[in-house]
Amino acid sequence: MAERYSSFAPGGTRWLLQRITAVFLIVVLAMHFFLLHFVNHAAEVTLADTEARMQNIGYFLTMVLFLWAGAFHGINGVYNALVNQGLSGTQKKVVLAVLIVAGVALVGQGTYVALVMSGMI
Amino acid sequence: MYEHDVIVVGAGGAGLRAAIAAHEAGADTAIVSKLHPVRSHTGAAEGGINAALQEGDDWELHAYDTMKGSDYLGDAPAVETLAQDAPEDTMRLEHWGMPFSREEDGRVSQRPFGGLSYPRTTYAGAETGHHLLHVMYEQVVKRGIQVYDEWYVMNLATSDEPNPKDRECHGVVAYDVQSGQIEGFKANQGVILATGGPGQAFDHTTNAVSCTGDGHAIAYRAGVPLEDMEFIQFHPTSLPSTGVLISEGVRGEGGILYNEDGERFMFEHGYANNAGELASRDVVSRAELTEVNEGRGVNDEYVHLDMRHLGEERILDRLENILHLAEDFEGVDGLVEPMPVKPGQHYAMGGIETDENGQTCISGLYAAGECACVSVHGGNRLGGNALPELIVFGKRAGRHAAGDDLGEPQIKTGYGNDVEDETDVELPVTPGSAGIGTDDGVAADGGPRSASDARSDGGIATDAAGAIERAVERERERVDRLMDRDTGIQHAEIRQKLQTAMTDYVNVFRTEEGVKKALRIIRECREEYQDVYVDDPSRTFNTDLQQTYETRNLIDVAETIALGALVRTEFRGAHWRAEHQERKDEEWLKHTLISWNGGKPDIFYRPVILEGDEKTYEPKVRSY
Amino acid sequence: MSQSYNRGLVEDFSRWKEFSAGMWAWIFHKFTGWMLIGYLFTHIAVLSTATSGEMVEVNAADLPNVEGTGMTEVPLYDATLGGLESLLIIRILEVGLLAVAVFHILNGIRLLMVDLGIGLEAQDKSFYASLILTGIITVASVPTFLAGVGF
Amino acid sequence: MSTQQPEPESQEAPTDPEFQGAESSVDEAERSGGDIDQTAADPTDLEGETVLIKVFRYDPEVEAKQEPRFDDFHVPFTKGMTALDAVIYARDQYDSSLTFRHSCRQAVCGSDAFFINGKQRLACKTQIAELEQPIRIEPLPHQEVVKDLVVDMDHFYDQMHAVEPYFQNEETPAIEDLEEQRQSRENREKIKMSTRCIWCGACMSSCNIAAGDNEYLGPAAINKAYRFAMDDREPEEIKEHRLRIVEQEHGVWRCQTQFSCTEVCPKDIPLTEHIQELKREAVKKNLKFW
Ligand SMILES: Cc1cc2nc3c(=O)[nH]c(=O)nc-3n(C[C@H](O)[C@H](O)[C@H](O)COP(=O)(O)OP(=O)(O)OC[C@H]3O[C@@H](n4cnc5c(N)ncnc54)[C@H](O)[C@@H]3O)c2cc1C
Ligand code: HEM
Ligand code: SF4
Ligand code: F3S
Ligand code: FES
Repeated sequence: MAERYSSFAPGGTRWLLQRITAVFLIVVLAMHFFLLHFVNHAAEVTLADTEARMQNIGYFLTMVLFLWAGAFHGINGVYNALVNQGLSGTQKKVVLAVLIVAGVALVGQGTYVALVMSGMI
Repeated sequence: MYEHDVIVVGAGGAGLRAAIAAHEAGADTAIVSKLHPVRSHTGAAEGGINAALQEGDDWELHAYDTMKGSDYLGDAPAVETLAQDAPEDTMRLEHWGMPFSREEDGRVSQRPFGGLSYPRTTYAGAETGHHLLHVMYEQVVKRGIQVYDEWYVMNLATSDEPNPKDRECHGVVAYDVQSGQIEGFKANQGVILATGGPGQAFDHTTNAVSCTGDGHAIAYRAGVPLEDMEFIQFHPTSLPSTGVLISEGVRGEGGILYNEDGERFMFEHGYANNAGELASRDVVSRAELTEVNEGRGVNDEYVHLDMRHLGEERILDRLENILHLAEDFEGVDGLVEPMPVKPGQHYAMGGIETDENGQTCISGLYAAGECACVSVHGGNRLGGNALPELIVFGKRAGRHAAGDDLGEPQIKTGYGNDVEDETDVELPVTPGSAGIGTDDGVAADGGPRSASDARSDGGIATDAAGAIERAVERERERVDRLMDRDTGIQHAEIRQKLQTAMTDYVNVFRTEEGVKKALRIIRECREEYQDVYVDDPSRTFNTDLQQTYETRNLIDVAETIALGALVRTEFRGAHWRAEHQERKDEEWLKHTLISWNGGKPDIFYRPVILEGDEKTYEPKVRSY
Repeated sequence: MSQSYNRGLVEDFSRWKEFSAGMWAWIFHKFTGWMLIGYLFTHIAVLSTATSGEMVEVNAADLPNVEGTGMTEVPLYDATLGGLESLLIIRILEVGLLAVAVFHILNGIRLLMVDLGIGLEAQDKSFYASLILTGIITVASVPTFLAGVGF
Repeated sequence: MSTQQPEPESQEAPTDPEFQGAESSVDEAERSGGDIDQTAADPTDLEGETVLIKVFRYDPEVEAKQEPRFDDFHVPFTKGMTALDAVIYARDQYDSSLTFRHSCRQAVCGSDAFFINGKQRLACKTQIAELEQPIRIEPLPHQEVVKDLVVDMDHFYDQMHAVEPYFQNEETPAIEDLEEQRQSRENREKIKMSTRCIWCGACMSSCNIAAGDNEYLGPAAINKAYRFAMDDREPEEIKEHRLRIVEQEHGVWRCQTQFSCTEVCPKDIPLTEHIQELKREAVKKNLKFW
């Protein structure tokens, strides 16, 4: 089966993506925490500030990527955890479907919020 | 009933090799083993495999060394076959992926070993046997050979002719340890016994708990003679509490033996003024025991092996695994204290009499490995010669059983014209079957004739299925009897008594009186065994039942060892007799054979074959 | 087949006392991972208030992110965030979240190292180090997090 | 054979903690006093004392044992005594129905991995003196118990066989050209640890992933695959084939680097390291084709 040689076995792709997103998340999550709790105290955040930050395209993109990466990483993690505990068959399919729907909702809503904040819509 | 062409009993090195060979020769082959194959005791072998592989070495030298090591009690055709085939079969292992230790240039390493004129011991770290066993099991998995693991073989199913040489082996009876179910296994072409050593006949042995001489005993009771059973190798350095082997490497590196008074007795008491600790195994074993017997042993039991002076660095570099062994199995730290050691039973040179094709005198019955005696080791086995025996003769037995033509064997088997009868030895007790029936009440396989034996024609059953059915029935009855009884004696007590007697009297030192005492105790054990019962009422994984069977086998095997030790009135190889301190070539260049003979052991002799293909091996003084 | 006995999952959880470092690391990483993804959902939900465009009237004194005093009109977003931030419990939860995130990051780094085959022999030590560091960072951040909440 | 499963919940546990050994130990100790060396030169704290072992008992056919219970045995301590010696003593002196696998007594046959004081260990390699008392001896967790300390190993063997655990090269050459294959020392060194596995199953029993996902190959089988995949004597295509086996869904990716396998392995095989290396190899191989 030559074609199989050109792509990852499913387990492997997700495994690698989990690591890649993790590396990205380390950096961004640390930055995120630092920025919103130590530089700007979370307690003092207002829509105006947020919108101001979001208007910076670099920051905006980082945050959106942060969201996507985090969502993939988290949801894939949860899925793995469940499968590792012996989920199989229909159960597994249902869980996968639910997680995908939740993930898409999360990413969709999050991206929409970000777009609003940045004033793009 | 299960049916295959070839049935191999035992899955150690010999059994696995036999199964592979039979399978390759086209036979439908199955392995029946009381242990899962990788649990077999071949895995414990450390040192290596002798094979003349390199240029400059020669199989003839290997044959010569082996013959000399055997103290001229090896049969030349067998010895030469071993030396000739070992290189090829060792290379075969290499091609099956065995992780041999390597030289800089990537070739397999070879090291020197006791009694060898050339460094020809091929090895894989200090775990040669482990790798050999696993590599061969892997090949069995690859070939899809059927393995019935944790099936205990209880007996053979043979025909019943009065003369064992006319009998035919049709299969075996085994019981599934996990479920307790007893079944017949029909072998259309042959049964190969590869059940390993009988070390458990002694209470201090380097052998596994499963080395109970089952194959010896069932072949013996079926009428095959056991050969040279008196030749037992004792290893001088085993740990006292478990019998775990401390390799010769410690002494090789400079380890020193001390007695309780801190004397370096090998020199100070003159046991070996030149070689000292490095004298041959039997010499050192005898020296240690003399020290203990004369009251200079530590705790009256063992001596000390000290390697502390070698320094931590050297020890960690070359003898690291010894530190682990001493720590794990004796609770002793070899870096800060000397290690306790004493001689332990290690190897049985004798066994089921076979020819160089592995065949016994019963047609369709083969034996290979430590349970067989071809004989290559004669009076004393050289280190590193057992593993090649497994692969060389395992393979030959497998091929022959599967129908390959290996030529006419030169070694004769069974009682025949060429044997010498000498039954004038005075025995302290009548050996052989006790209670269970009289002489003619014992069937060919040693069991009592039972109701299910009765055949309408009153004659001999020749049909295979019938023979197996009868054998199965007999074992079912025996098991029922053992399980139904709920008072009497338990096997553990008998086994303990037997083992102690063997270690006390048929050990490194043998005196006429001692061996006779042992025979008397063995007799007692046999009689006590009449009342044995199995306490565990369950059919599930009943190891109590299995061990009760094994103990019976040990009694038979121990008896042959003691009988052999009594009749051989000379000092040859590992067999030392107080009253007879020299090798007597005129009288004793012959094998001791003991056959069950319907419950009454019969002792006879067959001359050693010293004529090889091209040369004759002249007995010389064995000195190194 | 003879019958056999399945001791089931009892083993897994009644034996927690016997778990070793790697096991605890695995359990904590799982736990913190789930917390984080759970938080991410909540977080987006809260941030969604930014999209409503609605204005609400609040008492500026109650909210830490609104300057001045008395009743003012602020975006719903500010009101929600400020409202939440004024609660001690939320502040404490935030410290918890930090702890969770820090542990997940540190152990995550440890796991990434393991994936790369680095420092496998020290895997238990690196786990303990992650725990201790998490503790230190968490404690050190308490003042920042609790600043300005109504003591 | 009957196939009904015992139902632990619905039965009352016959509580008989001080079973047999407790009383019988007195006269047994006397009976065996003669051949037990109580006066060793180097006495440890335990010398001359008895140790208490609590052994898991279960037998589907014996009524009192259908519901698992623990039996107490008092075993006279001798220097160097291992956990295996202790259960052998208990069996031979007190209760011959006590069932467990064992053979070599020297950590090469891999039959006697038990759960001793909460850890998977080889009984023959475990010194009694180093354990806290009372010593709890149970069958390996996460495996079906057949009887007492005997567990069903079939699943373990299946997983081992699933990775094609045998050397694969071109057809074995004919006798005449049985030239040895060369292998560098470095390469042998690389696979050395992985070849030491004795199939004891301790690692598999300790892994929570293997417990949850029955199809997970498990550390021992993956290590076996490693042993071959890293052996230079096998051709490159075979190595790829081997990676393909371990990178399946229930292969290496399942491992969550819990390390318990590495910790319990009596042969000190760095299992986690081998698994991780295979993950990286699999990723590398796949990346090449992108
Ligand atoms: C500690 C030690 C170190 C050694 N080192 C070396 C060395 O360095 N070099 C060397 O050449 N030799 C060495 N030897 C000797 C060599 O290892 C053995 O002689 C050899 O391994 C025996 O192999 P085998 O196949 O005959 O039997 P085993 O490996 O003992 O196998 C016996 C098989 O028979 C089965 N079996 C037994 N009874 C029954 C039954 N009733 N029903 C069903 N199955 C049964 C068992 O399950 C087992 O599978 C050493 C021996 C020991 C003890
Ligand atoms: C900040 C840096 C982060 C790093 C370094 C990191 C690292 C990792 C790694 C390596 C794993 C895989 C564990 C395994 O497969 O064995 C993992 C799992 C997981 N991560 Fe993260 N992660 C980070 C951030 C996050 C964030 C922000 C979230 C939440 C959105 C998250 C949620 C999860 C979840 C749910 C799992 C699965 C846990 C499980 O197996 O049950 N992680 N993380
Ligand atoms: S890897 Fe170690 S623990 Fe696992 S089966 Fe092999 S020897 Fe036992
Ligand atoms: S315990 Fe299991 S999770 Fe991985 S490191 Fe070992 S296989
Ligand atoms: S008895 Fe063989 S490994 Fe313990």
